[in-house]
Amino acid sequence: MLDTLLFILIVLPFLAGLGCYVLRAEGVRSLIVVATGGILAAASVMLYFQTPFTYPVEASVQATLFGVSLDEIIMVADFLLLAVILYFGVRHKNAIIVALAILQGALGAYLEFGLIEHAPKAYPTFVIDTLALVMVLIISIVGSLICVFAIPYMKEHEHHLHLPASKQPRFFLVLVAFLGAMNGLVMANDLAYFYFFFEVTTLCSFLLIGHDETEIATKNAVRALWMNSLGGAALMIGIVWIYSELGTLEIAKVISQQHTSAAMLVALGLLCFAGFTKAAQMPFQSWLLGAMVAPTPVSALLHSSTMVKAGVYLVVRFAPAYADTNLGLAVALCGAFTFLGTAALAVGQSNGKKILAYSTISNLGLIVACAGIGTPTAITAAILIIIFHAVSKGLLFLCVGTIEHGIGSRDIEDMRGVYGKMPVTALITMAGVVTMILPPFGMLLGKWMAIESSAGSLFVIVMLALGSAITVLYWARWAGGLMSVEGGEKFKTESQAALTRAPLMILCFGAVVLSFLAPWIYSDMVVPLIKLSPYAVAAGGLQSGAGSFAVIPLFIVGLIGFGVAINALRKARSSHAFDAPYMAGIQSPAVAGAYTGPMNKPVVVTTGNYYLSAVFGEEKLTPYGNFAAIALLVLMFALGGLF
Amino acid sequence: MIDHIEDITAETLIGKVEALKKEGYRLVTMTATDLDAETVDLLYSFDKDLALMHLRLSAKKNAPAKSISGVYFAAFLVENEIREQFGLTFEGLVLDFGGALLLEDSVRPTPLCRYTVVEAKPEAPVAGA
Amino acid sequence: MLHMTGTILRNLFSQRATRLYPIEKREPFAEVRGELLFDVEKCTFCVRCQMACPSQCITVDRKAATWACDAFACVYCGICADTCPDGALSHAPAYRPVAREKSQMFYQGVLKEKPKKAAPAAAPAAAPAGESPKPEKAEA
Amino acid sequence: MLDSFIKKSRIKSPWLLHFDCGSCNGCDIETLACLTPLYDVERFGIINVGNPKHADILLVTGCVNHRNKHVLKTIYDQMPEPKVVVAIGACGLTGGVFRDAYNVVGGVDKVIPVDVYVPGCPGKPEAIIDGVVEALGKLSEKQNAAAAAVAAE
Amino acid sequence: MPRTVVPFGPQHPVLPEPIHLTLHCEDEIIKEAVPAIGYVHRGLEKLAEIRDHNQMVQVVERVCGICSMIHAAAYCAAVEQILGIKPPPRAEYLRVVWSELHRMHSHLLWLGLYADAFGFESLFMHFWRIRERIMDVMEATAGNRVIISVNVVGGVRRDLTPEQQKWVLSEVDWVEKEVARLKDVMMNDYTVKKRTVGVGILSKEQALELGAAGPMLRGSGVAQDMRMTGYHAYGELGFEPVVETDGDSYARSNVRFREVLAAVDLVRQAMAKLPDSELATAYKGRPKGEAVMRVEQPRGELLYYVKSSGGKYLDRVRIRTPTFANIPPLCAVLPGLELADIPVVVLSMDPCISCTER
Amino acid sequence: MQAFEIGLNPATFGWLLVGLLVAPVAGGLIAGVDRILTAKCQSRVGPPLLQPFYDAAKLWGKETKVSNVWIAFCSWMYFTAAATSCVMFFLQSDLLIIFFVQAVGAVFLVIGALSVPSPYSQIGGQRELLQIMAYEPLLILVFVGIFLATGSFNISAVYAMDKPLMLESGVVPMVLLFVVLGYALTIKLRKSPFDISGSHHAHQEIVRGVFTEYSGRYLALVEVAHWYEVVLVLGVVALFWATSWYAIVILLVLTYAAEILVDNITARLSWRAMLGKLWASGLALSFVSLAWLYAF
Ligand code: NFV
Ligand code: SF4
Ligand code: SF4
Ligand code: SF4
Repeated sequence: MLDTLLFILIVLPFLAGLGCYVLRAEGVRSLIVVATGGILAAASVMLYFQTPFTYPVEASVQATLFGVSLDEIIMVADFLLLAVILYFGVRHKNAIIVALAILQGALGAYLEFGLIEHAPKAYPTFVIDTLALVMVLIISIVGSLICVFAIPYMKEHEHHLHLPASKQPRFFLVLVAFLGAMNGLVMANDLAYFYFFFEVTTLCSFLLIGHDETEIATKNAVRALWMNSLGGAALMIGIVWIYSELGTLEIAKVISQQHTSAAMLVALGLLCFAGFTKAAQMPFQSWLLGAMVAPTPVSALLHSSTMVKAGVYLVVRFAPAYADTNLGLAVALCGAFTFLGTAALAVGQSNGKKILAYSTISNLGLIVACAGIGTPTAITAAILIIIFHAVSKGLLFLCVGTIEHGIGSRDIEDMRGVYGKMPVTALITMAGVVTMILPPFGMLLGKWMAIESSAGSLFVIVMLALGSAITVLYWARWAGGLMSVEGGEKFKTESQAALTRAPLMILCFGAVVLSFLAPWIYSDMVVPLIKLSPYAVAAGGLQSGAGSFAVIPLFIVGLIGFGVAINALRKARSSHAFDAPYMAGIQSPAVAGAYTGPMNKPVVVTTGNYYLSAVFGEEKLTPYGNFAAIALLVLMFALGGLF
Repeated sequence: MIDHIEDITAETLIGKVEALKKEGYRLVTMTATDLDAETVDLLYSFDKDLALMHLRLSAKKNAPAKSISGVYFAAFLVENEIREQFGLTFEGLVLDFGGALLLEDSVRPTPLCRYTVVEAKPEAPVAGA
Repeated sequence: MLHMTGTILRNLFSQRATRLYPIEKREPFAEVRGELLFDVEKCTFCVRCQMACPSQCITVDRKAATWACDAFACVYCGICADTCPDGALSHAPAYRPVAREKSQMFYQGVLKEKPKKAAPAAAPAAAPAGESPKPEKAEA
Repeated sequence: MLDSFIKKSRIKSPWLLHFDCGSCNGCDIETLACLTPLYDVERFGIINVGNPKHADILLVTGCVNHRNKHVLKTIYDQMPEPKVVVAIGACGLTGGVFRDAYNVVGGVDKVIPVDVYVPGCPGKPEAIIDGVVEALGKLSEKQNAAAAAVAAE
Repeated sequence: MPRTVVPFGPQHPVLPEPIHLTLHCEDEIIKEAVPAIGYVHRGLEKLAEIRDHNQMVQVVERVCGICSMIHAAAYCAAVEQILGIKPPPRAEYLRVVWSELHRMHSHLLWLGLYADAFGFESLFMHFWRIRERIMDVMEATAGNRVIISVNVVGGVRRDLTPEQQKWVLSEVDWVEKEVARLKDVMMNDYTVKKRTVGVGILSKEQALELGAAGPMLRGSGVAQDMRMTGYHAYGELGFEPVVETDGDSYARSNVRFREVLAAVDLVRQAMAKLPDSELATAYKGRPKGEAVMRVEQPRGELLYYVKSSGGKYLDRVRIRTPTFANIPPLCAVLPGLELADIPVVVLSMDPCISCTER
Repeated sequence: MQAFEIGLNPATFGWLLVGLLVAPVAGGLIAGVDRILTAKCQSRVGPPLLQPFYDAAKLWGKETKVSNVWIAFCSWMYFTAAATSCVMFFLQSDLLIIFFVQAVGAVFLVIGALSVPSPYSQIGGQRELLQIMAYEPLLILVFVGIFLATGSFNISAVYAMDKPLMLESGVVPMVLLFVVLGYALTIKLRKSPFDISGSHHAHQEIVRGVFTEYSGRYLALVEVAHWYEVVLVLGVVALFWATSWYAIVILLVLTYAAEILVDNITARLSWRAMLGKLWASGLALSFVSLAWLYAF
């Protein structure tokens, strides 16, 4: 049973991907993707009923795949992988990638053949605790939904590009395999496995970002590769260092205690550094922004359920090891700084996907900050944010993708009044935004916990306070703009492919329902992990000595308010007493949305958001932000190592 | 009865105005008066150190006059106004309101012309005898 | 930044400036040109007021001995009163009251012999003096 | 109860919109003066709003010219019912001294229905207050009809 | 970057009069401003063809309700020039008194509106409260608050009795005292300065080149005031033009603020010297000829051109008002401002659209 | 925490009703007093005390015309959120949550404003967002200060103390935080110099800003919601000296008087200046006081 589950979750996606690649017929591919998604989702849900467990159950038994020792497969695959990366480094003439690949290869060889005594290991290869479970659920459900969404999306995408031959087989190979790698990553209990899957995600993302093979796509893919290789190298060094300190590669062992020795903290710092690169924390945010050139499902996948989540997963996973140390504080500072810095950067953007990207980084920063704070409440916050962010962000990316195909632009200025053209999608987008920033939804629950648990840390709390205010700005104006249409047109239904509509609906529904279930998610998923219950679940809310959040009552009140509001809206619509917008008394009777201006000519009113480019402009802010972030990283190692 | 007044012609206008500008004169305004069916009297007023100086030009209605808005930008407004009220067009107007500066299309064009009345309007006041 | 504070506090603790119109009505200044008053008995229908009125709102019919004024077009300049040789026109210090309908001043007098005034007895009977609400006149 | 309170409130909370329709400013500054300490129409709950959508009473000054008449109409149409219009000054009533000028329509009532006329040149602040009070009377007459319309909706 | 197009006016709460500006802004910074006027144009110059030269006094007085008396005085002076008559000295002095009262009320009104433009409501209320005293003075001495109709061709219609003079002086004293009290607020308040200093700068060169007039010109450092030409009785009174050099909104408001005080001084001087004479010079016949008259309005130099060929009606009355002259400079300073500064800068030129469009 | 532990006992129910019904009435009365006092400061008489209620009732009875039906939706959402947050305050709930709930209202107010393509309402909406961005961090930091003093974000913790909050940890930091709260209060009350996105006062460059497109009963809802919010922010002010009813009343009166005074002696700043000022001095003040609180 367990090995079947693990096989399905980790290996099946690779096989399904290969299937897509080999069987090139479109129908078959759709079938494979949908089926794999369904199976993965089902498997992840079944996993829920098994958790927690380790695999192999008997620590002394060695895991095998088709009878071959899994350790060996991974080792070989590892070097192969590095070779592939090296190949791409050479092909794209990027010295950094080449150097880093060689460095990792050398270190890996040193680790495998120099350091490790190859005795049968005495610990399980996979440990599935609730953190891993949460990740698996996200990857398998949200990730699968995105893959499904990709089917009609890519069809249309290629339709726009007029390709001679479809590149979809390769695309889906990587896309689906990505899920397997992620599942492997989050369940691995062995740092070597972890490293392998970590690098697979690096490679997959590289391939996906460069998928369209335009100049800019290639450039950005290469940037993503070198930045992530940097993280890979840091991870490798960290692993070697940890092994030399502790003599084990077992993750559970590493995190079973707090480490205070300078050496261990630097090693853990390296791990965190790897996590930062993967999670695109400042100053590494540029690769994730560059990744926006990829087709939208890729972005959705990278942002919500895979890739960047691997980074924060790493940081959160190892949080117990550096809890209550200076390293922890430094990590919190880095995270909080990213939270603030990228939120500010998002303000200056009008490209919808870029806003989403910055917002992702920002939220990941928040998760990292929580991991750094490391108290039970903070870890709770981190996990809840991971969950809710995945759902809402996945949803929002899919919405942007859908709107982009509908209106031909991903600029939020062009999305003004999308409600008039694509009401359903606009409403779903609106719902996505609301679940991102407002109570009683899960993201805000997480943010609340984050703020309350970092209230003890001066710099962190100031940055969080500022950052969360800025966040409201860039989300709310987007949501408002969507609705910006004149008059009260009838609600038009909008036709959409089922495979587009279904993931949107499911995610939207999921975002709301999961938020409603937040108290139970907390007691089911978080409490077993941290083995403490910092919050009491009572009256449908979460309470601690420091604060209380009445989730369910708020939901009920919210629902009532929503009902009344909707009713008012219906009434207003049916009364048909519509009025032109106020335009200083010169609304043009002839031209909609225009007024009679100078020389009696109609002037069409356009409106734009404020981007405060003098302060929040990307070019203005990025250099300072990166500089500060680098300083913080230096500080992190200094704090961790020296003091 | 007006002091410092100088008659000029369409040809000498721009040169003279430029010269005045060089001397530090400030444009006060232009005044148009309908003389007869063909001509409009244009009076240019300039000021320097509180003293006025005028140029007088008789412009033919059917030919465009030269605009001085290239020399004194501020002239564009009054030239537009004259165009609208007297139907006199200006050549080289830097900012042309196309006859819609003050008036709607529905209002009689060239309302200030006394001698080329486009549409007769009863001059008798409401409560006239 | 506190420069206005003194003024504000003084206002707060002193008598307010407001005149409580319409509860308390202030005596109008003596020479205010308010509502136009017409004394039909003094009028000789000489038409001078009509000629002088800048708003051209007075209509005098010499033959029919009528005097009319579009009171809502009057601009209270007082020129007519200054012009009238017979003192038939004057201004009340108060303004003409507001109205929901437009109205005209219309007086029917009796023709008088040039220098002398007519017998006083005849005038009041013949004059349906006052204001008749009348639809606004057609305008040019 | 709420209904009667609303009815009562209508005449206790008249929000003004002042629009200059080509006046000489005389009437406008007198209208504005009504807001200032000496006359203080806020005593009657009056607020000067800048937005027709919030206004109950439209105060119009000026003789209405051909360009402005469209604006006047638009503003009037944008005011929600119940509403009343007060025309101020000789110009607002008939066009005043400018009646015969070529760009003058003359009188607000040529463009929109006027409920109260305030004569004067300019209408004195006291007269304008009287006009507003008179308008409130008119408003309460109008309100039954409008209330019925609102109830129906 | 996306632009927001703002139709600023004609119906707009910060604009007492209808004028339109199409503003293109980015993050509320004005990139382009296109004006449109014509909402107050009545065409009253044309009325000269159907109103005789006496009736025209009342018509031109109604060009504008704020600077009304001075319009009439300037027109009368122009017609007097054509007729070749001179008003009696008392009339000239009375014209000065009323002119300066008008200037005071106009500037106080403006100072209030200006305060309102940057959201200082209580200051607005205060200036207008002070202004009411002047309105009372006008009502009591001339029979109407705003449009006082004291001018006739040849002189004035009203006189000031000695008691009235005393009363007027005491009222003016009060006004001076109250206005002086607000000096600190207008000139030193942090928030006021924040909103006005350096906002809408018009350099001296620009001001001259673009034909600015009045406080707009004097705020930019040009000492130009028509009263220096000594029309009416100004030549006999001590008078210094008020000049500021910075050319920003703050400078312009200071000019007007100080001019209120200067006007108080002129009223006092004129009252002190008030000669005894007739009120109006009698004349015969109709004007024939042409004349140009310039006077200083609160907003600057006003020019009347009157032409007559001796008929019943005048040939041409042309009015060039200061605000008309100030529109090109305004257009020049708008780009680059913030949207919130638009009211401040537009008002700092003290627009009077009824004058501009006539 | 207590809020839900007490469960549905009569006291809770009573406070719920206070929050739901008494608070808006109080808010309306405060608005009425405010208008009278402001008028007095300007040497005027001002409206009757009940004027805000007349205004709201009149608006409620007006014809409803909207440019976009979302206005109707958003005004109700704003109302619900404001009422909920106010009730939560009286139930002594978590300060942060209360303000997040209140933010729901603020956000919907903006969304409604942005849903109409009228430039004035759009600009008002954008400015409102900038205001939210300016005051939110300050409020959060004030709450953090309260947390540091009481050990909890729950309001009940403040009442559980026997020393006034203001005197906690040696006066200085708490007084500084109180000043910071004052900044936020000025914005929330829409008072000069920070009445940027839409002031009560009509003569603004953006007409009525964020409220431009709300009319009739939707504007009435927005007004009433604003009363709730006023009570809420004043409630937070009261927390600083919550040990006796007299102290609360005195503190509130003084604070509100100071707000009226500031409103009357300042010009409206531009939003750039506001953001700069609030972030610079507001953050600096709160930083200093928090640092002080950490240190002791
Ligand atoms: N001062 C003045 Fe006038 C004149 N002439 C201006 O432009 O105000 Ni209505
Ligand atoms: S009122 Fe006087 S001026 Fe007019 S007609 Fe009668 S007598 Fe003549
Ligand atoms: S007061 Fe003036 S406008 Fe009125 S009737 Fe007499 S002359 Fe005509
Ligand atoms: S009625 Fe008189 S004061 Fe009013 S706008 Fe007309 S001319 Fe001016």
